[in-house]
Amino acid sequence: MLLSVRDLEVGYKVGRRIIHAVDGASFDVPRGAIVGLVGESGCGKTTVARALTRVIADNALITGGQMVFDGRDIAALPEREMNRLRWRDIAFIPQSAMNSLDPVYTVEYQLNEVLRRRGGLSARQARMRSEELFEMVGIEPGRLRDFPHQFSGGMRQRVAIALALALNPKLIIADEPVTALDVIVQRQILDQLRELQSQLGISVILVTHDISVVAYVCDRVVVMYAGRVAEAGPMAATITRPAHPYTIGLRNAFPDLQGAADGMLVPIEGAPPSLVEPPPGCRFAPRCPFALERCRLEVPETHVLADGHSAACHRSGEADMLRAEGSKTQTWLSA
Amino acid sequence: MSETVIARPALVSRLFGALRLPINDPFAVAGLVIYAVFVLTAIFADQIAPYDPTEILYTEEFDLAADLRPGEQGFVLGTTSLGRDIFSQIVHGSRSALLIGVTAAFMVALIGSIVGLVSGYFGGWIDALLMRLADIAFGIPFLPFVIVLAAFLEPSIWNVVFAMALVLWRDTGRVIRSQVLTLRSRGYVEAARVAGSSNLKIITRHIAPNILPLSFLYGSIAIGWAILTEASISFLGFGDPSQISWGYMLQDAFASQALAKQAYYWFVPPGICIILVVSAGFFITRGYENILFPKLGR
Amino acid sequence: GDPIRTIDLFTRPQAAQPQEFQSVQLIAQEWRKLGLDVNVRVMPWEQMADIVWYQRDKWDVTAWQMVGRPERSDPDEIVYNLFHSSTAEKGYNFIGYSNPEFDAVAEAQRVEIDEAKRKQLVYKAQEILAADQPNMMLVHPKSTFAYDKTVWKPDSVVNQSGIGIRNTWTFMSLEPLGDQRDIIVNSGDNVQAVNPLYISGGVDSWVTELLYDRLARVGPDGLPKPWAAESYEWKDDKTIEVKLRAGMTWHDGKPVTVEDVKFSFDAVVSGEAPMYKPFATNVAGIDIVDDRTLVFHLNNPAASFVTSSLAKINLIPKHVWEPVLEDLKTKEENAESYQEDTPIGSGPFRFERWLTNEEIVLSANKDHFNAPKADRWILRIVPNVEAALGMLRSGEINFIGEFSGDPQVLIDAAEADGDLNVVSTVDIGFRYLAFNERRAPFNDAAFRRALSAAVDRRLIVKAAFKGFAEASNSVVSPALEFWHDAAVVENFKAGQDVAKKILEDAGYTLEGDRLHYPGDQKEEYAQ
Amino acid sequence: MTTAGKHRHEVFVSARDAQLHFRAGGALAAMRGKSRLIKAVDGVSFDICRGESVGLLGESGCGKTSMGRMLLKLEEATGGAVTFDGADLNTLRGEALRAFRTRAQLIFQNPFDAVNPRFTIRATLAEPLENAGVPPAEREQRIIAALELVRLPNPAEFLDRHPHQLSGGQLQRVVMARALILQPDFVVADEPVSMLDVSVRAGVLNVFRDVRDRLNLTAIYISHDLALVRYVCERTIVMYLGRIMEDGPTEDIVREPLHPYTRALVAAVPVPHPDQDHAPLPIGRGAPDPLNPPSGCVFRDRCPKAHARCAAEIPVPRQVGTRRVACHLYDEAGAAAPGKTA
Amino acid sequence: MFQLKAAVGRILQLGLVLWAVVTILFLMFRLMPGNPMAAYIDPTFTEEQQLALMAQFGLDKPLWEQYFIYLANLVQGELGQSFRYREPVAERILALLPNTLILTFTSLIIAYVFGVLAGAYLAWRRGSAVEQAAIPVVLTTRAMPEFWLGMVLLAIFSFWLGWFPAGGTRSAGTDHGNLLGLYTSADFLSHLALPALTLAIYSQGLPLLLMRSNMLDVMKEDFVTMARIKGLSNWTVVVRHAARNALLPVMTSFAIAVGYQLQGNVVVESVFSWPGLGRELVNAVSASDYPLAQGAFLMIAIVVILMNLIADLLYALLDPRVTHV
Ligand SMILES: Nc1ncnc2c1ncn2[C@@H]1O[C@H](COP(=O)(O)OP(=O)(O)OP(=O)(O)O)[C@@H](O)[C@H]1O
Ligand SMILES: Nc1ncnc2c1ncn2[C@@H]1O[C@H](COP(=O)(O)OP(=O)(O)OP(=O)(O)O)[C@@H](O)[C@H]1O
Ligand SMILES: NC(=[NH2+])NCCC[C@H](N)C(=O)O
Ligand SMILES: [Mg+2]
Ligand SMILES: [Mg+2]
Repeated sequence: MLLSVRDLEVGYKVGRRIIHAVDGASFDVPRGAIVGLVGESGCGKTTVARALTRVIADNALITGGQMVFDGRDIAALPEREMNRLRWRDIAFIPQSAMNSLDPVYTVEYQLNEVLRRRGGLSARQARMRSEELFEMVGIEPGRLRDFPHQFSGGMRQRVAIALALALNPKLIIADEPVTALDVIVQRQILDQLRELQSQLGISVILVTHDISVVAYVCDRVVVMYAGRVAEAGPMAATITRPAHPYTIGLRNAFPDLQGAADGMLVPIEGAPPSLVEPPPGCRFAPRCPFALERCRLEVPETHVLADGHSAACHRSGEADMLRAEGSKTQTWLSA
Repeated sequence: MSETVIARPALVSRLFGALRLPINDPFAVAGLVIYAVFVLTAIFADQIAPYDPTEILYTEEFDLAADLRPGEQGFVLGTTSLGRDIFSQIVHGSRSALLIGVTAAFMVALIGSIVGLVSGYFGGWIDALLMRLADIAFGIPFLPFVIVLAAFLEPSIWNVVFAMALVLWRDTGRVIRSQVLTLRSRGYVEAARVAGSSNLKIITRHIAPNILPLSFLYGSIAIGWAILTEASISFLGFGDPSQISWGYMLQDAFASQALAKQAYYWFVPPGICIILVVSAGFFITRGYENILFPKLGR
Repeated sequence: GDPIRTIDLFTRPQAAQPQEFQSVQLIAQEWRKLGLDVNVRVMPWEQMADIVWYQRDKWDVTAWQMVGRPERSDPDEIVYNLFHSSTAEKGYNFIGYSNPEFDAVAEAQRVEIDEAKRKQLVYKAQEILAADQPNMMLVHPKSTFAYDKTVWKPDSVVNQSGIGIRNTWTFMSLEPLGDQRDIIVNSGDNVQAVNPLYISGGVDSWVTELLYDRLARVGPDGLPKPWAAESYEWKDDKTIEVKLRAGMTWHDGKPVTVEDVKFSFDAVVSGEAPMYKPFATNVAGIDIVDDRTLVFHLNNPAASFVTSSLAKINLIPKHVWEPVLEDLKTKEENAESYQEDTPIGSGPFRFERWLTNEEIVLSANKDHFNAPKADRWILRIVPNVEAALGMLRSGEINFIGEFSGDPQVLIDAAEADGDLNVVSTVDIGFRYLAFNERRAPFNDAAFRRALSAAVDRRLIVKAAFKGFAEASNSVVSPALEFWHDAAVVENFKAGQDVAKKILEDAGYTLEGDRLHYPGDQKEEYAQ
Repeated sequence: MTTAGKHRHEVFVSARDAQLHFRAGGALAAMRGKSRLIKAVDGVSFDICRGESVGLLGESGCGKTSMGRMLLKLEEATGGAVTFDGADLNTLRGEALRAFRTRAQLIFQNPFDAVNPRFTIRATLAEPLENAGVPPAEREQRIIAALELVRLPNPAEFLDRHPHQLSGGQLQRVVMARALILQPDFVVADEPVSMLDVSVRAGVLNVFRDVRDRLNLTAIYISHDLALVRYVCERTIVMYLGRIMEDGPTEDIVREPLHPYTRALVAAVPVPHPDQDHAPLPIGRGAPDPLNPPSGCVFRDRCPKAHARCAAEIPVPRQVGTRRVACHLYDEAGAAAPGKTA
Repeated sequence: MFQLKAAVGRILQLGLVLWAVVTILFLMFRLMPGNPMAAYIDPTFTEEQQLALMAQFGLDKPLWEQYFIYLANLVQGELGQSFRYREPVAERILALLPNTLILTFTSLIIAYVFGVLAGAYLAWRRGSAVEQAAIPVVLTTRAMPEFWLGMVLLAIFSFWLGWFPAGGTRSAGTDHGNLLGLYTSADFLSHLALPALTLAIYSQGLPLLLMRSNMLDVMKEDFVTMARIKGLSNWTVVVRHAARNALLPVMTSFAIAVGYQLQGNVVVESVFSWPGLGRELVNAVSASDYPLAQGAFLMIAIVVILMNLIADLLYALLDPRVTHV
């Protein structure tokens, strides 16, 4: 395992209240794998991703848990040590590359900055590496001197990838890197990411809310719901044989171009719970058609279903039944 | 009217809500309190001030009551070199300040908002025309303009207001226009058009409420400008001596060499009053500082 | 009759003229007690002049001032120009005063060369004016100046009668006590022009008087004395012979000749110097007798000729100005618009440098027959009085040439400082309120007398001038001891009751709080 | 001309060589002849029959929104003609325009932006009623009815709430209710679910389908997500840089896209299955530049099959089987019938 | 190419604004009731003399003709003759402009250097006691009438402490050769100190508050967060990324502030006897010297307009995102 997150807790202070954005999340990232982090908006994906860099919002606080990266707990690392780790070992690709590139410097400057200040490269080496990186992500090195605004959205995202790859990190965290893009550009970027990742053997955490994207590129998937991990496992197994009702529901709500033409989409009624005062038991219980009394009272433990596949559901033992019932539209409408 | 079944909050609190007054900010509260004190002073000036501020006073010995120090002969803040009661002038000065400040603020905010709304909402040649006018107004240096006006018209505190109305709508107008431009493409404005609402209705119901805080903001900045400008104009000798203002008092003090006479009691209080009232405006607007300093600093 | 309309009373702004402004406030306050509605209108002098001079039937009362210039040491200019009916339409008699009896006296004193007789005529004129009160005379202010007595020897300061210590005599005679040998004088106003053919701002004349010589100069005693002229002599009441001083040179080294002198007087009447022209129009011709002697022929006898012409016309070098004037004749501009780069005169100081709105530097002309003892004369423009005082104390200036502030402050400062000397002098000039005699009720002498009597001048002296003025009832200043008729001042009775009595006697009535015209007189000028 | 409509074949909305060009750079730039033209919609023609629902598909910036706004007369067409129920939109004024405004409605992409945050739900929904002159007494009842129509449970509870007190899904239903409250004939939905969470999207889409059928609406559904379009519309128009590339029954397009662009588009859509095609896209990199579109076929610079003709000649849409395709590959009618080029 | 054309367009537009300002000015001064030269004609003048004087200033012609003559002269850089000084207005203005500019620029440079540094510092120390105390102080400096501040500084530093001279640009009678010699002399600098300080104190609030709030905004931007995630040093993040971006609008506000300051100088020039354009304008206005007042006003307007243009250009220059003027 390159990274093991255990019981991570991150809160935001807003006035006198605390938003428990991540509340005991645990998952693993194997070496050389792409791990998809999926979940509804506001479930804490970005919060987890940022917590891994320890560059978090002013009002955020990591209140508990470990993040063991390459044998060291990031959560407990002194700031100096952590800073050494940043970008050299853990790089980040943000959702909107436009805003993540400094508009007043050329991309070359921004690559140089990382390569020379953080990578210790000489000016010559940095230039060569920049050109190499640009070729890797498929942009003409001649455009290094351009400013960010002179690139199209897709190209900017590629620049961001080049930046992330600059120091050969062990882990790249990509926070919704394709959400703002078109299907065609999205596909191209994903292809690129996949290709580079397999070439360089890097691990990637890919944050997204799109199961299709996960299905397209990921090796493993972590499904989050309201600050917790609902289900995690190998991608194929998790998508074809989901064990958590939320994952099942999500699957139903997703249109499928290859599916039957008259297939019905099924929504999960209701909305995610408040993170200020989350419900006591399973956080999905209020929207879950399978919820029992127990679900509303007890926090479910994580049950291992198969090798590397686990779900946090009291009824994960009945996974087959859940899947069967869950594929029926009627199940979800009555909830 | 089934729509009006639920009770509406009182008008005042709704207005405050609409202006998004930053009442949590201690500075803003301080500013509001200062305003309140001055407004009350202005309203009750006649009751508070012991003398007419322009009346030439005599001492008990029938000498001119000039250059008396605070406390002497019962003059709280002393008297001017021309034998007027400083305290009464300060009190009455709040009237001019209020009058100039509020009307200037009102004019600047009103004209600027209307220009901004019309220009931004309708676009096209109306916009082009109004913005060219704004460019011209930007080309007119304000203080010299006021000086010229003041020299042409009879000396009066209204010159400042008039000049501000003629020139200073430009800042408000531009900012509000750009705000309106973004508002105009907001979904709900578009939605109102699709729903068949008239332009007037869209402007008044959907757009204007959103720029109200901006208007208010520019209005309160204008209060400061107006008071400072009036003071400068007075200082340069283009003021109206029959209408006592703090600026006039300062001018009077300096012209009468209050500095050399060490008559601090004379030139410090009006200075402080100006600073208080002007900074009160700033304090209130501090709550809006992001609107106050958009990307270009004017 | 009708109630008297609201009277407009003009004054200049307080910033420019604090004493005038204060006086007007006081006067308005007193007049209101008579039942008049008074509206004080404040305007800059230029605007005021526009109305008063050019819209002569459009105003009621205005505060006004005659400044004390050396040539006004002769009473003629004031007595004649201000009040003779011939100047009522266009000239200086903008108040429209017309009194045949006065006209006769004014004309007579002009041509009377016998001083004793002339004195009687001038006295008579003052009496008529006192009775008519065409103006409400307020005060002769005292000009207050100061200098640093550690820099300048106090003995060397000359106090010119009616002018004060800031005068050409002082600047020539100031004697340095230490290393500081530059006279540094302040002025609040900018210098407009340094031009011997243009009467421009008051400050400008300080400069021109130092740069240019005249045939005569008004002396410290207020009487003219020969200057560039070694002597002059009346041959008859229309002929005067002038002998030029020997050995004078222009600042460029060329000698001053009788040709230059004749040229100077001709230049003035050439039409290129409209402001100076009136001072030389009486000259019918100038004969050059020899290279030191000239004879002036006058059109009319003129008692004031020496003071107002010989002591007024600047001597200018023909070799410099002749080509200039020739050139100007072909142009729209006249000599008043012509500014020499380096003005050349023959006076006690030479022109060095002029920095716009900042300073003018003159250096002593050691070759002059009355060479100054100081090295340089530097005029600093300091619009801020407070700063001027500060500068005097810090040595940035060492002679207060103009002090528009409170004189008492100057005296207090001198006391506190110890290094300063303050000198106050009663001025030839005076402050007054001009009544527009063209308009009722000001055409009524009784009404004017009442208004004038309503204000005790001591109030003005004390309250507006802080005591730095002499109460006045005559256009001839007590500084001109010889001409001044003290009786008209002493006999002047003032007070509210006096005023009310006059009004009552003249038939004015008080209805309610409002003063009404006598009889069935109608208000003609109500707006 | 065939349109695969199951309803009456009565043309309801139609565009003839419609254009919508924008000047970038403002009025002054235009005066100096310095402005640049953005051809957001550049000569499109189609007919939509009554009751039909058509998907408008294409990548970002291709002119979908512009097209929708033009059909609703929110923008005046700068060329060509758009007709609505036989009336030319360009000449619609006054009373006719008001009537049109009640008949044609827009459902917005971002529900949080589409309602005035200061207005209660009641006020939001009352606005169109007010404009249409519905007497106050009737309004409440119609508001409730509209909210019921979009299946908002317990509508009365929401009336006095402000938008921020509603979830995205609820708010989108309110937006839909506002569009439907005047019982329009024609609705343009501009990416109505793209701002919503996956789990609530389906609900809104279902309501949309349901309402459309119940009210027999003619609908245009704008999206760049083919999967969503397929869920809602039987016919799809594919646009690229302001032009129509392909137009035909959705199922046919999904199964067998004809135009090279459509083909790339279909191939690029990821599906929620572990085993899917990872083959590289048959399309060049780079993005369309609306300011400098290529000559001839606007797609040619990215088209894998581009040939000389594509640069020279703008392809005209031709009928190919059930579809109309604008591509030089299909120039000789039938030469490249479906199947042969797949 | 495009840039050039756009710039030309911008300048044309500028010309239009300038023409409008000129016209407004002309009308403003000419439509005044009364004879514009009243103050300069002595009542003793004969009719011919008066007419000659009017003719000299072109006042005898009909208004529209005067207007076109005025415009034609303006185009040639002719501003006419001052009534009061009887000398070409342009000459006077050119003599005074350097003083005004140097005062303006010095004070603004001080204000901006201080304001930017302090603003960045306050943004960095956001929420601290220092910041809490500093903001009201800064706001107060902007609320002080400049002349009042000037008089107080004058009293303290000149009259009381005697550290600085009380007015003018140099000691009486000193000659520094050329302008450069003057402006670099200690004498000049000591005279410049107080007026520049007065203006600087008044002006520093804008760059300070602007910088501070920009910094706060920029610090929230993604690229700053990214710079942190990149593990760059605090200095690099704050200075190279945050401050650099926050500085852009502050820089352009400098140009605009020059324009604004120029008009504010009027008052300070009077307090410190500074021979500048502002004081001349006030004098001219109160002396009804229309040609001069018009000229001075126009000159200030030109600088204001020019500075607005420079602000735009500067923005385009400094911000790579803005590709055209
Ligand atoms: N700086 C902050 N202050 C307060 N609350 C925050 C802050 N940032 C995030 N939150 C809240 O924390 C929760 C988790 O946010 P986060 O951004 O991690 O979600 P996400 O899963 O990334 O959502 P999305 O898909 O919308 O990006 C949300 O409820 C959000 O509102
Ligand atoms: N008001 C406008 N002024 C100038 N250009 C515009 C305007 N509206 C749209 N455009 C331009 O027209 C083109 C088409 O835009 P449009 O919004 O119609 O695309 P879209 O297909 O809806 O894109 P998206 O999927 O991003 O919503 C774009 O290049 C856009 O920048
Ligand atoms: N401040 C002035 N300009 N005063 C002018 C006074 C005018 C008057 N004619 C005189 O010569 O005395
Ligand atoms: Mg996120
Ligand atoms: Mg769109």
